[in-house]
Amino acid sequence: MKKKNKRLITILIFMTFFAFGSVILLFNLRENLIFFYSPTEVFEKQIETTQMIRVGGMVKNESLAKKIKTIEGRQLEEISFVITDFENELVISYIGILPDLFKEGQGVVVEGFLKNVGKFEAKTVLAKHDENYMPPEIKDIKSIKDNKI
Amino acid sequence: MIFNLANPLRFQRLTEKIEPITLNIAIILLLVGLFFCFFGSPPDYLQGETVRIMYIHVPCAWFSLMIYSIIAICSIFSIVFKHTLADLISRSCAPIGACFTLATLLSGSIWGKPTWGTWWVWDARLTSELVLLVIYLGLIIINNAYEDKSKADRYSSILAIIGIINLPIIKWSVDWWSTLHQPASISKFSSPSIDPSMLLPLFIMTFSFFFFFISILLVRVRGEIIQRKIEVIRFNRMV
Amino acid sequence: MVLEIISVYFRRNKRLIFYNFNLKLAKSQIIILIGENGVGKSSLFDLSVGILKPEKGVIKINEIPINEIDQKKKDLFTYLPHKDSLKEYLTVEENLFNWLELVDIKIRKEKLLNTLKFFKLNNLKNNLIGNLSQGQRKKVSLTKLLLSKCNLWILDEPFNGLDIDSINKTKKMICNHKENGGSVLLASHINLNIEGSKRIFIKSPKLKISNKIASFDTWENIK
Amino acid sequence: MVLEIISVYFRRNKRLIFYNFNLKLAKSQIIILIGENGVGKSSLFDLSVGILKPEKGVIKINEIPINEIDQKKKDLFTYLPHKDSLKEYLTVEENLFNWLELVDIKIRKEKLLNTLKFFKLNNLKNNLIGNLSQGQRKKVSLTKLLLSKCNLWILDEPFNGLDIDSINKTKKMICNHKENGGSVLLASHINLNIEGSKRIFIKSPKLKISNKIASFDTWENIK
Amino acid sequence: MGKYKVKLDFFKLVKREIRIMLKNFSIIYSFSTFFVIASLIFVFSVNDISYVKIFYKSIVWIVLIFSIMLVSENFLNEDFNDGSLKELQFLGFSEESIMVSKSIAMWVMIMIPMLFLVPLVFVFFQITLYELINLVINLFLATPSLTLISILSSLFSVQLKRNKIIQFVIILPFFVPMIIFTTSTGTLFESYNLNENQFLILIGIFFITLPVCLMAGRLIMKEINK
Amino acid sequence: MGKYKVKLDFFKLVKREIRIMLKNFSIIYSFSTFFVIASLIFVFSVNDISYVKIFYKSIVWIVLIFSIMLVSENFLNEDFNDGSLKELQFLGFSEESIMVSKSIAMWVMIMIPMLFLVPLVFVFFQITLYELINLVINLFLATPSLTLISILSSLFSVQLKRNKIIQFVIILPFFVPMIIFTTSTGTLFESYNLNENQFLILIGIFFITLPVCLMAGRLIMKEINK
Ligand code: HEM
Ligand SMILES: Nc1ncnc2c1ncn2[C@@H]1O[C@H](COP(=O)(O)OP(=O)(O)OP(=O)(O)O)[C@@H](O)[C@H]1O
Ligand SMILES: Nc1ncnc2c1ncn2[C@@H]1O[C@H](COP(=O)(O)OP(=O)(O)OP(=O)(O)O)[C@@H](O)[C@H]1O
Ligand SMILES: [Mg+2]
Ligand SMILES: [Mg+2]
Repeated sequence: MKKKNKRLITILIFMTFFAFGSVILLFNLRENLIFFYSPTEVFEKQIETTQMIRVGGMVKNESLAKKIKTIEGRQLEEISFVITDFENELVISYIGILPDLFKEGQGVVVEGFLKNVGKFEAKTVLAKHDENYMPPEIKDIKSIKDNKI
Repeated sequence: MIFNLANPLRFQRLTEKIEPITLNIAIILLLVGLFFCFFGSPPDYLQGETVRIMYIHVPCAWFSLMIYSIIAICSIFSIVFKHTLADLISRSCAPIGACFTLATLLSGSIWGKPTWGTWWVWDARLTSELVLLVIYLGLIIINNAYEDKSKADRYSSILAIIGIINLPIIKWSVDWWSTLHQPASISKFSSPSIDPSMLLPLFIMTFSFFFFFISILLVRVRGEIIQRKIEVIRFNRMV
Repeated sequence: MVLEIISVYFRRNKRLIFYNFNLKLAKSQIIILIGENGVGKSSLFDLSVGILKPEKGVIKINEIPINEIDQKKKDLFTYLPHKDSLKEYLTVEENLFNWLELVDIKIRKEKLLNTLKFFKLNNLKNNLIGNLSQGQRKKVSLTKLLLSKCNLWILDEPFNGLDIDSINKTKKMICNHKENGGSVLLASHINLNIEGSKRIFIKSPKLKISNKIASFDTWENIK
Repeated sequence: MVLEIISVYFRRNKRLIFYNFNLKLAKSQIIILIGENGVGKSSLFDLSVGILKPEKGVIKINEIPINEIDQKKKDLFTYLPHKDSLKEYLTVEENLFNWLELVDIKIRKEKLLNTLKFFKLNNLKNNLIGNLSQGQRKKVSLTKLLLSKCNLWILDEPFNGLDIDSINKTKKMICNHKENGGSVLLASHINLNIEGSKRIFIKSPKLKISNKIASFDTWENIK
Repeated sequence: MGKYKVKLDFFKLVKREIRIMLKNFSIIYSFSTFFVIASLIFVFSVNDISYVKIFYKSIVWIVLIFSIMLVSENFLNEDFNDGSLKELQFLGFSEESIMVSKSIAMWVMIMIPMLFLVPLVFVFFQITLYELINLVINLFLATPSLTLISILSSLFSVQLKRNKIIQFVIILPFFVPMIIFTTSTGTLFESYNLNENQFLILIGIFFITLPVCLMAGRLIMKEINK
Repeated sequence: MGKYKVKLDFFKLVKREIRIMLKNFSIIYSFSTFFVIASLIFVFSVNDISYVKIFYKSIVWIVLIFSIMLVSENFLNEDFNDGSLKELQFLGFSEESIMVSKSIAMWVMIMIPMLFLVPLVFVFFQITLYELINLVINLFLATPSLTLISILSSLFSVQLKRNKIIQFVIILPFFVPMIIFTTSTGTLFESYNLNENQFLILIGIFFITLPVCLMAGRLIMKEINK
């Protein structure tokens, strides 16, 4: 009987430990496990320019622009666009091939270096898409509806 | 009542009856499902044809989690009640689960290339899924490394129970932290954000996989039971 | 009763070892277990100290079931299993001091030296255990009995590897312990003449392999 | 002479073990070494097989000094030391096969099984050594004797941990070997009645501590 | 009084472990050498020191983990083989206290050489003092969990004599989160202020690993003598 | 004829070692998994595959050394503890052949999984084919010396436990030159042609370690049973 009580107490202590640990983790983990920052966070954090980071957000509508640049004698197409979290915006410049799913109004994650305030030089561009799946026809109907409203 | 059914011998007899039925269902569903996957469903408005990978990826991902949950529940059972059938089931489940996890990872990477633009990133969901695979591998290794099967069962149960921590992380990592992987489309509280025309093949495939899983599991468990029987007879043969 | 083993059922490695086994050890009694190799003597000791758990049945020490004993077990019995848990790279003295500290016995160095004299180990006290002969090593672990204050001694083949002189000394030690009200449970293959000791022959249970062998979970199907 | 130990001087760990020790083992002879624990029986065996080197003196097997033997020693003797060199994670069968290969004996599986029957180990053949009882384990290493084809057996306490039945079997085995012209050198603390065996009592050499103790390098100063 | 006794018992075990450890000096030795050599390998293999500087944390951690595993192997195996583990159990020490005492002893044994090794890291990787302090605090907070996990893992493999590597396979996935938290943040914000957030995470991890490892260890230890 | 017999004996020993090793086949399996996970740890901690690429050699080497150390410890300690080493000696196998057979067995045990792992390295770290071939040849040439050295060092540690005569034998540092040669040269001249110079150095090292290790091993083994 007594021994059983002892075990019960140990298990209870263990449970509290576990709960305590989980609470600590849940409150502190967000920062560390995050895959990318939003533009707002980038502005708040004051990240050094030598630091490779990832920034994610929506590609702002009608912000995509391309221009030809000459680097080391080769003609390369520099792509620039703006990503936004609807509070802050960040201008991204990128040389390379965009993923197929890259579209204005869609999510994107870019990886690279912060050049100066509001400017970002991307090394990689990853498309991030949302959880909606539908056939094109329905999409059209939906967007028509949205437009009406 | 449950323990009555859980008698290995009775279980074996039951499985002999069930197994052909489940296998047939699985095959029929698979054929129908494959038709719907490739011909009977529309392309996505954004991804186009690549969306069809979903019909493999998502069921595999669900089963990788579900099978682990089964193993975990059986492990708790085997630790608390020391029931042999629970051991047999978790032992038989581990390789199947590992296969599903591997399939998830592979199909995910294959899908990731056209959609995200990369095979692999270290975001929370993908990493934790990879950890799941490693845990599965650990379970398999333990199950085979010890000569003494009952010891192996005990140890792998312990490992499986520790590994439970990983499950909620896989499941909700997309909600807790910002990840590249998309948040839940179907398994969420509001209505699914996938069009019904795409949901249909997904569900057919899911059920097909489910029945496949059940029939493979039954075969494996039966094999295990027979093996143990042989062992008992071998060990108890008198001089 | 100092030790009671009541209708114990036990399997090891799927092999049947004990089928409804009973044993009682009273105060001031010596029980010598005798049996074939592999019949389960050492397993019985492990069961009695609670390292192994029987599948059925109860084991009581001082009338308390072993798995409900609350106080430290080290005050109840001294068990010398086959593996003597001596560290080869520590000296005799260090090993014994380590053990003494574990079982909460405080002793002065001179006392220990005196005790070591019983088995003529006193001038080996600074030798590493790894450099002792088999018999000397066995004597070191038997010295633990001289130091312990427990009532119940459980000894697994304590005479193995000892020379005749030391066997007699050990016998005397055991008899003394009995005289002082202690109880001893030991296994031995050597024909011992310890007065007042009770010998118990253990036989391995015969088993009928029924057709129902498959349901190996229940005892009913085994016998 | 099968084994000859001629005026051997040996110290171990700075302790004097043998001072001018002599021993002769003829063909068809059994010698049982008896002596206190730590007197040096096991050391003598190690000396005879050439693992330890005497400081002075010669050891000959079949008239050849041990350190000049050219052919493989495994054909000359079978030595069962205290540590039985069985791997705990291998089965009985695997362990024996490993040993057989080392000593260059080719045997069919059925033959091995038959041999295992002698000690009733046949249904343990697939058990891991680590899961055997002490006595069973000892029997496994004794089975090596049944398989070996050597003339000279050197056995360090072969009866330790065996039950009475097996002790008798082992005795018979040793007698048989002698009958067939083999020689056996063994150490045992158990009082054995093996006919035609010679017992040798080993005593530890007394040492006179002279004033010149400092120069303990020369044997002359010790005694 | 009961509590007082439990405490005493516990210290006794720790003392025993440390006493035995200190005799078996080769463990500390092999730990330190492995650590130094492994770090050296990194430094030498990359001719550009600036790269090494970026990764010094990962390097230190990985090397640490490996060496901890090397040591823990030793710790439990021996006790199992010579019957000491069994003795501790039948003397009535609870499995939890055995686990904890072993990991405390191991922790001490690892921290002592670490004190000498950390300045070495300082010189090797040419990091700043702040980074060093950060690293030391991190080590201090993370090693308890690491030792617990590694002791648990060697418990798993104690009966598998030759297949020692199995323990890594079993347990490395549990190290993975530790490593992510201890190393990756550092590379994300290489700021000059101490990173309390990270410390809190390590403490949180410790509070989770402690009960989990103890419970699992208890279960395994109960099984080990069967 | 005598020579022929010696050869046979020697193969027998190697076979014995490998058989014992392979008994638990999962060791190869675990080894491979271990390798993968250990590399993954690097990836985890560095968070960026392009950086990990810089270190692929160091990673491979560290994992290799670590596993060799782990395995060799086992290889000798166990044989010593259960008396097998003594048995081999009194059966008349020469100390050299014991050493060499053990290291060959170990080498095989390490090389077999390596063969499967090397393509993985190729994919994992995205190295070029030339680098890969270079790495493989390096591994091939360096591991014999490594296994010899590690077996010698575990012989020392066995001896150390028995009598504390040789307290501070520094054997592991012998690894260092090996590593420096194998890892640093590769990155110093990251050329696309195979690096014969380096290979020659490795072969040279092997011809030095072989006699040194065998002689030292013989001496220690003679001493070990005293
Ligand atoms: C290697 C890469 C990937 C891994 C390891 C992975 C893993 C997973 C896992 C474990 C789940 C199950 C989550 C749950 O049950 O809630 C899941 C669900 C899903 N994944 Fe992936 N995934 C990967 C790549 C992708 C990609 C590239 C896409 C699409 C662009 C994708 C789309 C989905 C969808 C739609 C679901 C269903 C979500 C729901 O449950 O509603 N995954 N994935
Ligand atoms: N490895 C060793 N190193 C140093 N000294 C040793 C070693 N082994 C034994 N000794 C010492 O050598 C002496 C002889 O030991 P040995 O093992 O030969 O005795 P024994 O006659 O076999 O005794 P027992 O009957 O106990 O087996 C003992 O005093 C012992 O302390
Ligand atoms: N660790 C183990 N795992 C599985 N089975 C074991 C283990 N140890 C012993 N056994 C088996 O249990 C049975 C009883 O062993 P035990 O050691 O109790 O015998 P014993 O009576 O002490 O024999 P001995 O006289 O040889 O010491 C034996 O048949 C043995 O094969
Ligand atoms: Mg026994
Ligand atoms: Mg002896």
